[in-house]
Amino acid sequence: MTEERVPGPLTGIAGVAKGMWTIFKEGFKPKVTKQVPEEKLSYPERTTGRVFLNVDTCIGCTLCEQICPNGTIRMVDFHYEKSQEFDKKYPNRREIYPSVDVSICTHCNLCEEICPTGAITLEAEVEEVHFRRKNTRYTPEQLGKKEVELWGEERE
Amino acid sequence: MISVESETKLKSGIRVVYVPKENIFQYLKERKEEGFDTLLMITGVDYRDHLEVVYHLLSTRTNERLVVKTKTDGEVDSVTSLWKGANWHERETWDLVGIKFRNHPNLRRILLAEGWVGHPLRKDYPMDKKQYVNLGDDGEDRVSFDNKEGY
Amino acid sequence: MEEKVIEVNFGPQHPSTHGVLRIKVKLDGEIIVDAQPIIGYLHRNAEKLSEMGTYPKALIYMDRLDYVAAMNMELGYVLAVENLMDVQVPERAQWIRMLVVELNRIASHLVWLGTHGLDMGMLTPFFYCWRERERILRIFDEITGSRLLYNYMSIGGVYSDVTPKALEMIKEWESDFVDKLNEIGSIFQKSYIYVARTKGVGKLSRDDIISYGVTGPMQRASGMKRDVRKDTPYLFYDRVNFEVPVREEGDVYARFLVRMEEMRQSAKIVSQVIEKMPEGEFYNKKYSKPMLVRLKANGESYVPTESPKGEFGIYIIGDGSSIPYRVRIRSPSFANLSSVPTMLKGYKIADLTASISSIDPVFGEVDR
Amino acid sequence: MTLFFFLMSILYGILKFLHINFVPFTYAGYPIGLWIAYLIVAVVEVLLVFIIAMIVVVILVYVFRKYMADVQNRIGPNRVGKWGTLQLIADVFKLIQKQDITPKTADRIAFRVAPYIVFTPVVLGFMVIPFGNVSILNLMVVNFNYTILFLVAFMTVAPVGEIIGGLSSHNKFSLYGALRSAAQDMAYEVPMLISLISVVILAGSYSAVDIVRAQHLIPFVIPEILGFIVFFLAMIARQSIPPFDLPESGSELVSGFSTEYSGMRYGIFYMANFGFMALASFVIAVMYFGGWEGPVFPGTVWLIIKGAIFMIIFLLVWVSLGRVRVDQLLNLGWKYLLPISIVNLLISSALAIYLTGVF
Repeated sequence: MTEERVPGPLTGIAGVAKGMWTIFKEGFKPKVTKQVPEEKLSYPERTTGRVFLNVDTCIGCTLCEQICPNGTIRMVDFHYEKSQEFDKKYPNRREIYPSVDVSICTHCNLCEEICPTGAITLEAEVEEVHFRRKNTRYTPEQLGKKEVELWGEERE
Repeated sequence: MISVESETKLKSGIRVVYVPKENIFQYLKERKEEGFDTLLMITGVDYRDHLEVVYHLLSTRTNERLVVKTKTDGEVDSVTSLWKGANWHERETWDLVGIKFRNHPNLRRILLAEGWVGHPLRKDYPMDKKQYVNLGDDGEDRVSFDNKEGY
Repeated sequence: MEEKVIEVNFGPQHPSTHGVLRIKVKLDGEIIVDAQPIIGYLHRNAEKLSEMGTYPKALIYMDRLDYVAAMNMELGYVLAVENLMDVQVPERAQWIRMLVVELNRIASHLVWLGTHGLDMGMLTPFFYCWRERERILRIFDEITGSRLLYNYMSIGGVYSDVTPKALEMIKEWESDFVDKLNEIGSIFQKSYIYVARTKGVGKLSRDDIISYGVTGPMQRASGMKRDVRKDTPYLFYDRVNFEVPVREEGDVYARFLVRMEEMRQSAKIVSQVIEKMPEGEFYNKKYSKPMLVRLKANGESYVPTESPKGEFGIYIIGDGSSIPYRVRIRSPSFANLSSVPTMLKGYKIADLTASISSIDPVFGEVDR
Repeated sequence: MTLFFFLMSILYGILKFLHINFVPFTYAGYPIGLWIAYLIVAVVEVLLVFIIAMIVVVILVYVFRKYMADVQNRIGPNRVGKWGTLQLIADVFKLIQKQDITPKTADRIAFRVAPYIVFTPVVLGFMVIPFGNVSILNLMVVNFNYTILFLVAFMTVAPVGEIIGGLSSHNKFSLYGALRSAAQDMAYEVPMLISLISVVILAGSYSAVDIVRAQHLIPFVIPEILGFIVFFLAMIARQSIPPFDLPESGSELVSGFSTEYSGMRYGIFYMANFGFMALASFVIAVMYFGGWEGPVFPGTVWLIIKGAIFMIIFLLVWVSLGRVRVDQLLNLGWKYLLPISIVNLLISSALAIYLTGVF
């Protein structure tokens, strides 16, 4: 570690001026913030946003419900006609699928980690604000859709 | 020289000694003089039939670590006269596990509100009973089971 | 003349209490006669919550302890659990862990530097610190998918590999980070106003440090060369080359210098890690997918790690089931904050904010 | 005096209306009609200067926010109006809409009056700034021989308002803010006055116009460099901006003397602060940098340029420096600024004597 020299009064006052100069120069540098609603931030592919469910490949194993730390995921009875091909490969005889309360989801990624068929994924969908409490619990069907498809551009 | 009851090791290789609860203060004092000068934490564990107080010691000179355990029924001597830092740790242990420390200068709850019922880290703590806290006019916390009297 | 002392409550709603600290201060004019910190306003009992779920579930509560350095908290937990379960971690995973932990240490110290500046009345360096931190958060976003609370480390490795793009970002970041840091630091360090405010303020002697169990940068600023990374190396800290900064004074200025130097050393570690990181698995396959809910452990473990605030460790007891029997968090800020009465007595009100911010308390960790 | 003229003219109007002609048509040897004409001119000028002061404040707040955003690599306000120019107007409307809370335990009258005591002197200060050298409309409302005394008197009134506001709030933080404000005023006002006196000695007059004219050849900053430094620091302390923002000191005393204020009353404190910043810049320009003196451009432009430079310097100081401790400020004031200002006084006295000997 280099020995730091402690400024005395005179060098210190020069230091005050130097600090002001540093800050003054920053005034001519480009801005780093963005104008948010117009310029959107870019989200990396891996962003753990909202939970998405591929109903076709879900086998209703309840592992995601078991791993979920705070009860965000709950299995619900849900009837869904799978196509022949998927039904053979990913049978869901009990007809239970996960539903997700997005308002308490912590985006911890554990459900995606544990899902044996890769049906649950967390994708870069981050705008999940709701004005009504009842809308926050997503049914398995809603979990397959994007926010814009579900609620439109302007949500209630 | 206080003898230890038994000796084991943590999985991470730290020495663990069990000391009778009557001798815990003397034992820790000897260890402090021996070189275990830092008290990292005090904690309590509820084993349903008995409580254990666990002291984590560290020697800043030799880098040795030592875990001292004592079985107790809920009361043990305070070590605040040895380490000032023990004050808060003992208060927290009293607060959450419910182990009383004799001769502690200020044994009040530290994390929860004063007047809280029960000690949350006990295994028999009722999880379904909600308690509500509010601030009284005198600046002290009030605790009640009625959700109208607090948050 | 009895009524000379005024009692003032600093906080919990106060601009410079870093969250929800409340200090009952007895003041004689501008001079502090007595200061008693009151904590617990952010208490969630993470220990009890951890005892209610399986081993992987507890990780999200660890994230929320020291939320500005969540990686360090996760690391402390996974090391303890892996030690308990005798999990073998692939080499690459360990290097990745070192990388993210050191990056997060820098991010945490940058938060400290900015808020410390605000407490000293400097408005502008705060934004520069945030600007630099933002770049680190972008890197984390690229690696883990989250910006603040990651849930990245799993038992047996990490959840996702470092992408080439992330490595590029890190290389670009480290090319000018130290210069920018020095520039920000010079605004503080060379200014006589700052030095006059912090020299000789909030002093803690060696004896106080040991007696209170204070660790981390505060300990090093009081002349004790202790760093868990050097003393009992975990991960591969014995394979990288870095120094432990030490100052003798034990005041706020010394803590500032120590933290600044720590950031530079961490940047040095990051560049070494990138060079030395081998190819390979980032995850122990044995502990993948369905095993995650069936992890069982028996015994006791405590693995000390060096978090940005000091020695962090989880004392964990398993009873053979898949739920931890007892989780005790040794949080450095808790012990550091308990030294406040000694640190403040006899100083002025203005020194209160300087001293408190020099502890760098994060209340998620203090109140748990 | 204005009030007296005003009453006189009303009385005159009433009597004229009643066709009572026994009042004298002259006052002090001039016809009443002339007095009324003067009165109207004076009222118009006062209003004009008030409006100018307000405009300066509005511009200054906007520039402050934009400049602060610039040095902090941010965008700054840009939603209300083009480039966010109307942001302050929006803020003022927001403040007006807010509930005006007076704490239950506060001293009601003192609490309500305090913001105006702070704000009024700032506007009054603008009355004696010579904005230009046009002989009739020099934009100087009152031009009499003791303008500097007037200015100093009003500058020192404002801290009284801060102290009243702090004491009447019945809040410990406000109390500390008020106490600090009092201590701070003591510390900087004496050096400030002494350094002003040196300027007066050098110029040989208390009049601002005369002081500007005396700087025709050489601005006073050159012979009075020490006095300028003292005055500049005192002005920073008077505005209570960092590094001397002890009465407010955001991170220690929440908001100091204005902790309990909300709504427009807080807004008035805020505007007074910026108003004083503008006033202080103009005063420095007048005292030490030759006011309207300058080639090519008209005098008003020069004064505004000089004032603007100082405003930017103040803003830069504000955004970039940390806060000193209260004992350090008192040390600075009593141990350094006071001796420096006295030395400066001696220098300028000697200089004045020497110059009178020469000419």
